[in-house]
Amino acid sequence: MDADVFRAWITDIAAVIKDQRDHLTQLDAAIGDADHGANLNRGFTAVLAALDADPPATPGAVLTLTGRTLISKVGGASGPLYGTAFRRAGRSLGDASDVDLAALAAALEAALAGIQQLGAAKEGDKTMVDVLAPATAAFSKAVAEGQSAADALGALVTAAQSGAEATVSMQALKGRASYLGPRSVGHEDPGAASSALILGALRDAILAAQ
Amino acid sequence: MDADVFRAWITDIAAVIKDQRDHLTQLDAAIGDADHGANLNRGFTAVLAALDADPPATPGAVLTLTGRTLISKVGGASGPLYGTAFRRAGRSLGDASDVDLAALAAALEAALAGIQQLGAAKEGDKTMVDVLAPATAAFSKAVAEGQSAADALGALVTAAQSGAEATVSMQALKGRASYLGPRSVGHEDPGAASSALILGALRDAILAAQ
Amino acid sequence: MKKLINAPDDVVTDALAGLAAAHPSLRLDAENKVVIRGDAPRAGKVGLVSGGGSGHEPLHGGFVGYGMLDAACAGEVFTSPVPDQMLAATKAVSGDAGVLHIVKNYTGDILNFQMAAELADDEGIEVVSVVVNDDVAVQDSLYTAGRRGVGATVFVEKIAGALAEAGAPLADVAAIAREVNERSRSFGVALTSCTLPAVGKPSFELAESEIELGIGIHGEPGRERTTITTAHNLAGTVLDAIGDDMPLSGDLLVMVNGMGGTPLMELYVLYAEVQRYIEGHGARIARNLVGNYITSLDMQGFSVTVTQLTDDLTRLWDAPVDTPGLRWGR
Amino acid sequence: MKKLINAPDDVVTDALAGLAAAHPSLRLDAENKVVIRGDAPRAGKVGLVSGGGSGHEPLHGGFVGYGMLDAACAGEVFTSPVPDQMLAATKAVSGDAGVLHIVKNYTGDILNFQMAAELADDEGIEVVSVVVNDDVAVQDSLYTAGRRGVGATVFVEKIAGALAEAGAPLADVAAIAREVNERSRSFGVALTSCTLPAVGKPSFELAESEIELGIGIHGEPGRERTTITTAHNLAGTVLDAIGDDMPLSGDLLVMVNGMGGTPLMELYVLYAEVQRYIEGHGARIARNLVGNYITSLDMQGFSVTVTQLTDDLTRLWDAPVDTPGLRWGR
Ligand SMILES: Nc1ncnc2c1ncn2[C@@H]1O[C@H](COP(=O)(O)OP(=O)(O)O)[C@@H](O)[C@H]1O
Ligand SMILES: Nc1ncnc2c1ncn2[C@@H]1O[C@H](COP(=O)(O)OP(=O)(O)O)[C@@H](O)[C@H]1O
Ligand SMILES: [Mg+2]
Ligand SMILES: [Mg+2]
Ligand SMILES: [Mg+2]
Ligand SMILES: [Mg+2]
Repeated sequence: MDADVFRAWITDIAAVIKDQRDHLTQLDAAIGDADHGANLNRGFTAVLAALDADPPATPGAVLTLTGRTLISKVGGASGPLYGTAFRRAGRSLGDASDVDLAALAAALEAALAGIQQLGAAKEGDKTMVDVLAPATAAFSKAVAEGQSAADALGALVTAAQSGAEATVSMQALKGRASYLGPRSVGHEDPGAASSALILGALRDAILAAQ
Repeated sequence: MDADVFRAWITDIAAVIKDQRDHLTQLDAAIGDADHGANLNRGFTAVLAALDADPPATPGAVLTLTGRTLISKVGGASGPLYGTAFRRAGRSLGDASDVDLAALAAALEAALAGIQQLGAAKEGDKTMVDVLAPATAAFSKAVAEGQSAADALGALVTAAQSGAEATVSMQALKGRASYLGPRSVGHEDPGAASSALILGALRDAILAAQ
Repeated sequence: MKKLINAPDDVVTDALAGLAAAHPSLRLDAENKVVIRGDAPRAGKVGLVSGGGSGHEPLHGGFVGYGMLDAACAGEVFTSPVPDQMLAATKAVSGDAGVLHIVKNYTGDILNFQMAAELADDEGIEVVSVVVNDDVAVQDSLYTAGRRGVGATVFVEKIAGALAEAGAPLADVAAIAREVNERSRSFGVALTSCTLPAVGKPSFELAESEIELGIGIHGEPGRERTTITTAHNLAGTVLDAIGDDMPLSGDLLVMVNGMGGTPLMELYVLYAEVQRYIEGHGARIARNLVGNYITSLDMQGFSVTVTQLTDDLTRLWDAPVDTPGLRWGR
Repeated sequence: MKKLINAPDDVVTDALAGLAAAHPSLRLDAENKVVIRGDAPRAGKVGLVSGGGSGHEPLHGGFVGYGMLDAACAGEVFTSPVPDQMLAATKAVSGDAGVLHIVKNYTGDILNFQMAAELADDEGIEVVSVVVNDDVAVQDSLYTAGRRGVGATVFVEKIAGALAEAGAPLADVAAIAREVNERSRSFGVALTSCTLPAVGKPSFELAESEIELGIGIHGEPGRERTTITTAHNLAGTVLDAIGDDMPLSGDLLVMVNGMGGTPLMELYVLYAEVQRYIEGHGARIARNLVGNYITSLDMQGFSVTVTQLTDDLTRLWDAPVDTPGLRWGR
């Protein structure tokens, strides 16, 4: 998978976020402050512009620029968290011009580690981690077992979606939603929802390239 | 007609104003500032208290105390206007302990004169004057013709009510409603409505006493 | 209706108690609902008295203090105070140099202050009344009770207050108050109605995208209804109306005033447009106020007041003032 | 949605332009959305930087000026600013005596300020961060992101600003900021929701007689819903919650803060009840603020913040301040 695939991923993310902007904001209105959709839409719009300005040559460079741009355009909790995630993933991919599934799995592990290091959320805290942790684990396992790209990415997305759904019944222990205490139960976490969209876009971009 | 009749009049006014308070306020909301009902209710409640505190001995004293109390309790445009009206009427009745229809007619003329002197409103300006002027004229005429109390008071109230209705089609040239210009047309003037109630209470009090 | 009150009939009394409690330098005559400067009466100083219906806070009670009003009378919500209150205020601040009554041009305020002035005269206190009538939304003609007194009241109270503080005689203080009024124009816009505590529902209804142009400060309907537009266009509408009546030239004092329910953020958005318009017309905003100064209960909306400054007026505007609602220089 | 704006996406930029236009003593870095004191950087003076999401006006930009903040970063509405903005602000006010970051305790603010501090450190600027977390409506425990920073932020900015103005070193300024935070508690109540310009409808719905207890300043739902009651009872609920967490004794600094859409008249009604309660509990309100200081767009509601004063804190509170939002002593 070369830089084009990763650029396609980011482009797909920007498209699906724009499309789901109001849905994400509504999720955030229920247990947060109603800006998650606007935040990510602002961020990924800026990322597209940055990628167009001077298109990075390697997958790692694409993700690093994406992360840096998110950090300097999004704000809120999700900006530093997603920004750090993409930067760590980019760093993990190094300057290879073409990366394989194993390298991608390692990059996703690095992204998750970055988010947890910064935000200190564990699985079950009702955050994006509840999508990224199981999805990354499922993907790494599938790749280790030598499954096909389609199967491994399928496992990634399935785990991501059930992870997002699982946040509905959780009580938030991190982020703004935690202020609600028990009243946070019964709502899907907006960052979990956006993480599922981001991973869904990853599968689409890679499969489309094959 | 002695002091009791005039006290009964004031008592009837207080009752009907309390009852019509919200209606008067709604009329004022449409073309004014939504306080006419509250203003008069506050005023006549205070008047009742004042009359109870030490009951005046003469019709003139009843009306003078009523006027003074309205001036010091109502505020707004209607306070000074109605207050002056009752004071002028009281002065016109002098210290007679019993007054006849002619004296009453003269008192009403004096009240109207006081209002017009203070507020400078003419008939057609869409104010209380559009009730008080025709009603007073009709009453004086009936009394001059020697009609019975019932007939003269009937003429008073009929003229008052048609005067109030007539304000609906007028454009206000005085008071707060005048700010609306043409938009004041189509609404009954709150002060005209309260004047009609006040004169209706006068008829009821006098006839009840006979 | 959801309001932070105890009971509709107590709101004026309770709010005055809170104002006095928060500002120990003020004295409260609770019975007469009069807010008085702690050090009043000051011998030889002209006393400044204003007042009007409540619901316009900080006006008037919030402008009592050093360099501004000596006393303010609070009527019921949107109802002029009564002569007894005005007389009590006048007596409380009379330092034998006369008392100025600053009266907003509404029939009720005019009539009650007129009676109060007569009563004060009976007691040997010299009173001069100045009527504020700056609202260009009302034609001043045979067909109205005359222009309403709105935003310029704040400027009249500040500038006349500064001159009185400097020890000027009654005639001069009255003259500068009239001058400020003559050099001032205002226009107001409502995005929503307001709800009187005693009524419990909005005085008028506006649809989701409707606004009311040319409103006063009592929830009276305005001159016309139109559809909400940008802050840029609203500034244009308001300043066109003001400019049609008084040339926008030279150094101006401009207030972008909130009606009580409009956030400061929006007032600043509007101020940026107002300044752009005025500079585009070759005038200059030399001094400004942005915030809630003369309000209409919980109404969302704004008014703009423009005053043509002179060097004297600017100097008096800059003079120290220390009141709950306006404070600088000390 | 009816708002005085040009376009939802421009509201922050436009409001900052208006603030800077209205207050020429401030400088605006429009690109970074940073409001800066005109005379910054001041050599040898500790720089005070704060910031956060917009929609809380006058916080933070309205507290930039003599005796308070040196710079404020404005994020999008209810969204923490980004590290680049905070770095730009830090560099603009760094007078080689170090810079204090005053951070409200929200995950986003914490993370972004943390990254900014690292960037500033790379550039050789010493930064100390103080986190404000005074909201007793949130249990500070393993089960939350910790208490929110609300009203105490105003007090921290004023008092730390006064000490910095007096030339104290960074460590002392940071220490007093922490002391103010530790001695402060707040609790907020919403009568209505608020509407983000970019969203266009209320963040939550409240029925005609419903209120939300324990809200923050971002239209987040609060701790529980109940029915509107008297100002007297609301003051009791709020001060009970504060008193359960910090004894109400001695000399107190108390703010009765409006959420943006609540008229001053109602805030004074509430203040009277707050004072009655506090005096009834044997404490004394030595200093107070009543008005809109840390708001939530157009929300109707209020918050109460109580700080236990010391002689030092009182002296620093009384020190001159000259900002758009707070001004006295000059
Ligand atoms: N400590 C944390 N660790 C991981 N994710 C978090 C943390 N705090 C918040 N989040 C995520 O951030 C999302 C909210 O993002 P956003 O609304 O953009 O920021 P903000 O909460 O500052 O408004 C939450 O739904 C949650 O998934
Ligand atoms: N100049 C005037 N002359 C006679 N009546 C007047 C005048 N101005 C106002 N009014 C009467 O007063 C009524 C309004 O009274 P009210 O609502 O109590 O006072 P305000 O207008 O001060 O709120 C009007 O409906 C009108 O009938
Ligand atoms: Mg959010
Ligand atoms: Mg009225
Ligand atoms: Mg009235
Ligand atoms: Mg946010």
